[in-house]
Amino acid sequence: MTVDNRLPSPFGTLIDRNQTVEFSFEKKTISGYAGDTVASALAANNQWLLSRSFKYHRPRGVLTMAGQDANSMVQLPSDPNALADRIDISPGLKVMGQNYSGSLTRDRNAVLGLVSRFLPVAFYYKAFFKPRGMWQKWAPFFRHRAGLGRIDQNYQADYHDKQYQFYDVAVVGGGPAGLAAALAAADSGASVLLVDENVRLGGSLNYARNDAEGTQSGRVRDALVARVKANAKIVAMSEATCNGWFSDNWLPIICRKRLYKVRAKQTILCVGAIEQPAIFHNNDLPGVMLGSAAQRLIKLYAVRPGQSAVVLTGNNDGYAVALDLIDAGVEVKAIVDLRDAPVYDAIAEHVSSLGISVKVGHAVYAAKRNASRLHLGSVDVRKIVDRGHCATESETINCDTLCMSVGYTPTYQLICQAGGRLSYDDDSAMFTLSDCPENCYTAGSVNGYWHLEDVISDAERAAIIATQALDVDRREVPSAVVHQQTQSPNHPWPIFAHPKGCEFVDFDEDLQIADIVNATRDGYQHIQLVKRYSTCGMGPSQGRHSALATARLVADATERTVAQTGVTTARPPFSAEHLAHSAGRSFYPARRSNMHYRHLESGAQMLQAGAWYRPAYYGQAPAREDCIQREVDNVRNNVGLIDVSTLGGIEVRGVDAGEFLNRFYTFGFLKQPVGRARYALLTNEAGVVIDDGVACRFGEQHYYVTATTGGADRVYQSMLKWNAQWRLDVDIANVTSAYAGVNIAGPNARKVLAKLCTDIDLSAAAFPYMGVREGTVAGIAARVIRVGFVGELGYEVHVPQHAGEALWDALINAGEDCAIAPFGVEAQRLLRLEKGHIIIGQDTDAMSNPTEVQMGWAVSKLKPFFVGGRTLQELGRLPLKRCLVGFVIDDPTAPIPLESHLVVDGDKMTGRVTSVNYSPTLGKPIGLAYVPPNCAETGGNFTIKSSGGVLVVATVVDLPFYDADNRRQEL
Amino acid sequence: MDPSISPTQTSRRSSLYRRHSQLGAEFHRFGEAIAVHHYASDEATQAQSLGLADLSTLPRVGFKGAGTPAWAEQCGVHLPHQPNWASEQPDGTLVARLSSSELLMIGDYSGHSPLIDRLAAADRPERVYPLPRADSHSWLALCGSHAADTLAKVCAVDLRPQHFENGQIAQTSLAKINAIILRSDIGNLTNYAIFSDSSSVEYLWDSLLDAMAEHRGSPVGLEALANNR
Amino acid sequence: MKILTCPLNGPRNMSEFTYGGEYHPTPDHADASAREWAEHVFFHHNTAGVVTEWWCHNASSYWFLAERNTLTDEVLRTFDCDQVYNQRIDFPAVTTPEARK
Amino acid sequence: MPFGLLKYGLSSEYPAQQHFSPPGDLKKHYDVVIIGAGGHGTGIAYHLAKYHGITNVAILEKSYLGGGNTARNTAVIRSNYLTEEGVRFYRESVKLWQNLSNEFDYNVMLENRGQLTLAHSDAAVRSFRWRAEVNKHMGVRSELVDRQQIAELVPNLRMAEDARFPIMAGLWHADGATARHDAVVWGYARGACQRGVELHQLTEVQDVEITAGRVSAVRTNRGRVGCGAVVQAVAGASSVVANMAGIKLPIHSYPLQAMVTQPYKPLLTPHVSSPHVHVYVHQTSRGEFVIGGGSDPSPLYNTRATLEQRESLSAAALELFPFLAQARLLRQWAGTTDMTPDYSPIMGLSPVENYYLDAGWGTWGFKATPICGVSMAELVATQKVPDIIAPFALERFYRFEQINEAGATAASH
Repeated sequence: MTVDNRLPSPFGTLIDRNQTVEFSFEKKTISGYAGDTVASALAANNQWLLSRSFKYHRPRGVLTMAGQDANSMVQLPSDPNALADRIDISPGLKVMGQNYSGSLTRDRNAVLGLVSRFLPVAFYYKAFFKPRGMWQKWAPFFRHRAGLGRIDQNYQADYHDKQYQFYDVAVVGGGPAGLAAALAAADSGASVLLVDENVRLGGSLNYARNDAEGTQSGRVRDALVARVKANAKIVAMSEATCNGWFSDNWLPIICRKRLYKVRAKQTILCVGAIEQPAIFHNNDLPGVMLGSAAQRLIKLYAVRPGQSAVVLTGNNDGYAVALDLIDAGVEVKAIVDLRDAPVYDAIAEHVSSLGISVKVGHAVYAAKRNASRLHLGSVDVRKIVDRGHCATESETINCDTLCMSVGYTPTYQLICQAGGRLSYDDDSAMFTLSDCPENCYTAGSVNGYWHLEDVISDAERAAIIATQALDVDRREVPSAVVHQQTQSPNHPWPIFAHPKGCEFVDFDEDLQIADIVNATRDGYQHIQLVKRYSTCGMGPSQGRHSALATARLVADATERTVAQTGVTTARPPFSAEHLAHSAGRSFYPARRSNMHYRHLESGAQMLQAGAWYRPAYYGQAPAREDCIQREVDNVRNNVGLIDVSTLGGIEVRGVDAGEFLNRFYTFGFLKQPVGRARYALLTNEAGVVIDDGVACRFGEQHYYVTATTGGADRVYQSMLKWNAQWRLDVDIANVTSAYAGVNIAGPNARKVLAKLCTDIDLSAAAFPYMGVREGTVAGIAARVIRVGFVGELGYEVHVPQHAGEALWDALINAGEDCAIAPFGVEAQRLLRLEKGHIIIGQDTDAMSNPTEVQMGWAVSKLKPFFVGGRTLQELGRLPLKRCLVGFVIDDPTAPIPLESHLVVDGDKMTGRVTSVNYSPTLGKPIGLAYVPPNCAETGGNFTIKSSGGVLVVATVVDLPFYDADNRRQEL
Repeated sequence: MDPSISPTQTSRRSSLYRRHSQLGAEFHRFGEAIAVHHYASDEATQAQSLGLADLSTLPRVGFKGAGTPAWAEQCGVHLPHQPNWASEQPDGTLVARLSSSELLMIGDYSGHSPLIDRLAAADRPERVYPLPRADSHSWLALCGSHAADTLAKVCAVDLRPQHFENGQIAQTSLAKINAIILRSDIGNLTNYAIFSDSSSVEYLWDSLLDAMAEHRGSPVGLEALANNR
Repeated sequence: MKILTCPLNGPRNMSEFTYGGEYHPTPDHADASAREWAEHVFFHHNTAGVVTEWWCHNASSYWFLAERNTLTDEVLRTFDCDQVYNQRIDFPAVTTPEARK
Repeated sequence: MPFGLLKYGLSSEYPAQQHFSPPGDLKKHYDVVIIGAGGHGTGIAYHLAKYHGITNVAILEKSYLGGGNTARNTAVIRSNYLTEEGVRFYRESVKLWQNLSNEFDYNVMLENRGQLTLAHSDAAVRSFRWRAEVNKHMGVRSELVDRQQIAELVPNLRMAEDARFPIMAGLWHADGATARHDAVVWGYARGACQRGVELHQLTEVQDVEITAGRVSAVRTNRGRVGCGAVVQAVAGASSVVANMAGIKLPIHSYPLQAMVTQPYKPLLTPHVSSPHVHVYVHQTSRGEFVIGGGSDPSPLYNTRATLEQRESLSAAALELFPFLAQARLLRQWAGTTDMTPDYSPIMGLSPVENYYLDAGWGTWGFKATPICGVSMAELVATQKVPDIIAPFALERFYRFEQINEAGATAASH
């Protein structure tokens, strides 16, 4: 490749000719300059073919040079579908083409293009499924061909994070409108954020031509940018994309590796317009590009778009493009003007005086390949005889470049996300926008202003309206700007069907005119149905270049106006963003008790309960069962210690404290004596058991209620909501994290505790089971609660959170001589099972009511009201559906069932096991299971369908399994 | 100046003390409490730029209930007039008003607070309920010229000094956990006192350090804060 | 992100709050028929338009009421519950409908 | 080249076939008016016409064909539910899916890819084993699988032990499948219209006339239509439409959001779901990754997408598949889901004699489409409630009964 398309200075505002950068494309070394994009550097080396298309694998290349099309998608090592005209080159960057088999220049799958006539719109719905089951054979074939780039499955995202920002006014778009709007807004004293996705502020002023001399754009740009940079109230963020508009001006702005979440009081969208391609045979050939793409290549990157060019235009902008091409030393063979009666502006006038062949009322009917078949070689130019139809006489003009300037669509995506309405104006053949939400405005070409002065005045007006809404501006709002341009830049019908098709409406999906029209003929006439049936607009560029043509074609085919036809919904994001950006740092809170590291130091295996970490058992994983057994034995026969800091703790205080608990929980609490604890069962309004704990009455007006680890916050919030209605004279405070707690349990518990607790009489008589006391343990203020979840003599000791570790140390030391040992959640679960205590969430489910789980005793029948009470009455009238019962398995040879194994009666599922374990104490498997009421009698049998379908007979026994008369816990 | 001591010499220990020790912290007594005096030799400049201190062991207490404001005023407390503002008391104690009937009292960096001691000992009428804020909530101080930028990465409330005045309070979400953020400058040092669930303090500490890295922030001891008073 | 204005804490992102369900007066649990009670427990108006709802500001555990348009997500106003619940609610000592008959 | 396509290649003129009844006036009266032209509504019409000979039927759609949740759901088909009633119902539906393309001669591109649901806690392991046991007992292919098996099923899933939420086990559902969602409603609608059913798009029902406990007509933006019976199948709008008939429902309408990346070469075959981190991921036959999760926190009749959901879905997806960080998000959207207290549908009779309910489809409606067509059509034609939907009667809530699928539904789909 010897051709060098690089132009001399002053072309190339973005490149630094002093810095050569070498990278590779398709394993070939390519040399460019710092500031080049992959596409511009390749173009400078005359490499125009970038990738293969999605469906027919057609050669594709530069179309927009603005990162708006899928034609320029390339494969980077860990970044598939990268936009070649957006990605800067860097030393050693390895770039490959995408979506081909064989080589980019010889793609075996290109054969699909040859059979395209057999693949009509939505062809896959019409075949491949007969006879039955056939699709399962075809599916892998299509699946194999699906997708574009390849994901690097070993990729680990580098550091992406987020930041919140706040501004009075956010201006999106750094073109002439955005610059002017930012300046006008800042003049009012408002703080302004100016967001622009390009490297260099100025938008179209950086490449578009506004006068014949070609100097005005630069002059205006430099002046505006200088003022913006000098203005302290304006923060200008370049290479930043506002990637959506969300409620209340919540703007996600992506800049490098950070997602800024900006809250703006006012937003002005100066997002410009997107130039549209013309639609004719082979309009997707590399070498065929938008006029603005050629201008970007020339001005930004100093790249000559080709040797000889034809300009296809439907407006005066094409003439400006012609001038730029001439400046760049490109031979302009002809300007093909779709208009039969063009109204020239100064630039066009000037061009027409240069003696270039201008073919008014003509169209490019077809583009033809050159010898390589991969690039434009010539165009077939014909006279337009009727809208969309050409004469048969044709003229072939050789050229390697075709620039299209046939119109624009306003960049409507953000505005429509904001609730704006898109309509179509037949006079200007242009989409128009209206109904922006409060505190959100549009300005510039997005409003249909094309003349530079108009654009700037419109932007200043929008800024004043916005800042007045802030109450910081006293300026008069100028009246709406009157258009200067006399003829719309949009040609109403730059669409020319061809017998051989390949006039692409949607480049991403390889959709041709017939595909769109035939979709409507199959009955898919609503624009949304056209999209879904044909996949038009579903691709990476989300209809940026197909929405307008599609709307026109569908309107025409269904005899509706374009306005009636409309476009499909614009959804965020505005442009494709890496998931790494919206993911950012992951914030998953973790809660640890003050004793956490003591558990680790003792070799605990931790488990997660909600956000909490809890010791499951102490010892090595392989020895799990032994560890648990050892811990159980030690509690039953000696003394053990478990961290219960994660238990919820809620203070309920005030004259109505008892009344409140009476209404909130199922039990009665009014008569509960001070110094005593009482079981507290919670049901919701549907009568379902949702939590439990103990209510400790430390004073007439003071209860300390525990809740389950997972339920504490929910219970607290629910308490507050109820009392917001009841208005009882009570204060409710969640003190879960304020207390660290341990349960010291086992025959020797009292002996150990006594060493550290002298101000509480621990004798059974003075401090009976279910008693509560306040005192000190190891010199630490403590609440001591005599409860017995594990069924042994035991004390829960609750101390201030920050003293948790000290308490733990003191108890371990005090218990040293009688070999106290910590036990974990697993041992506790077995211990409580032996004692027949249920665990909410394990032994209950989304439907369990107190009667089913044999907790009727914990439900007061005498109270005027409690949450769930009325529903429980109603449920009481219905026959009981199931009962939770204790069971043992006497057959020593039977496999031990697992939790959630089914209880069956023949083929019928009649219940399930909720808890089961081998009880060292009873020497047999024990468990809890839901069984039908008729199987619930003590001594009765039922069948459990164990692993592998093995049926195991279980026998119903009374609870608890262990120490039925509670001697041990009441020791 | 107290001699350096071990953080485990008292029963009241911050859940972060192991992290402090790993960073070579020197612990001192501040009143009853033991806290980090410093990690590195001179942290004053670090604090001016961006520092994070763990004050969890220092005194603070809450009071709540309809009777609280009146009682507090009887006890000589100058109450902030509206919720989510704090006012400094003569003895250096900060009184933060979290709602019409809830107060949070925060001792200064000496570890002494006569006011808190007095109120703790005082008789309380009906409808005044103490809250164990010293244990339910950890206390971190994020200070320095980059403190607001750091918070902007983990908190959606505009806490920039020009928009969030000294003494102002935001009860909000910080790195996805609930927190009370109180702007309490130390002399001319911009400072945010952060009170959040004490069981989540290690998570929050790590999250803040991660957010601080960009501005080369690091932990600082109480000395660095006290020096600015 | 929507902004919801908490009567206690001011304007905050929606993510700081917990939705607490439709506000509707609770029928008398003792008088209501079984069907009325079932509707109270399970059914919703689910209005497409302006509804009054419970919201809780998580960081301050503060419950309040909000009027929100469920078609536009627009919040019309937020207010403290004492504007609706301004006096203590008590339940007569009688329990079930049967007990009274 | 399958024969099905030859005619297109060989005929010079495109052999267009109007799939649906062309826009026309409403008749004065229809035997059955179906409100809502989604998969359910058109499926019911199809079965009424084809199997019950009831063809004087109008499907009234306020927007466009299949434009509601049929267009917005993430096309997950499964039957690994928890309750006996639920499993029986969805199991039948999954069976019907297998033959659906051939049933109405329209390729829905059903692919049995399997579904893997991940457990990150022992509580989840218990609940998954429960589902697996119930499923197996009822002939549905579900297995509790361990970490080793998970690594074999989805080799590129992140299995790190030190992950914030380590994967402990999984529920493997071999019957899990996916299909081209739009094709379902198009196939049903075409089949119904071929048999005389009228499809009226952009026709909004604005009121329902009830006389003596019977519905006599519906009023639309295009005039009054008399009817012998009405079926409402309007998903998110269920409460609003039922309210026109004076019927109150135990439904809240919540937005459910999802998003999709650009297409990439295939690397993920099954559907992977993690209720714990609130995300599910699968790769479409086009190569796009579809990512979804839980519903929005508060009710809304609006299908806007939110940034916060984009953020949480992305973060969660990366917990499972870190390499997705390099995938580019193409589009996010939402549907309005009609959530019920027990995560089961409300089907069958209503307090109004000839007014039938097909509602409460929350996040589980798509997979049930075929069985709804069959069973609701039978109900309307015979006026007898088929056994398979009897448990889902609205009346169950008045009996304080539920068919609780909470554990089998949240964020799983």
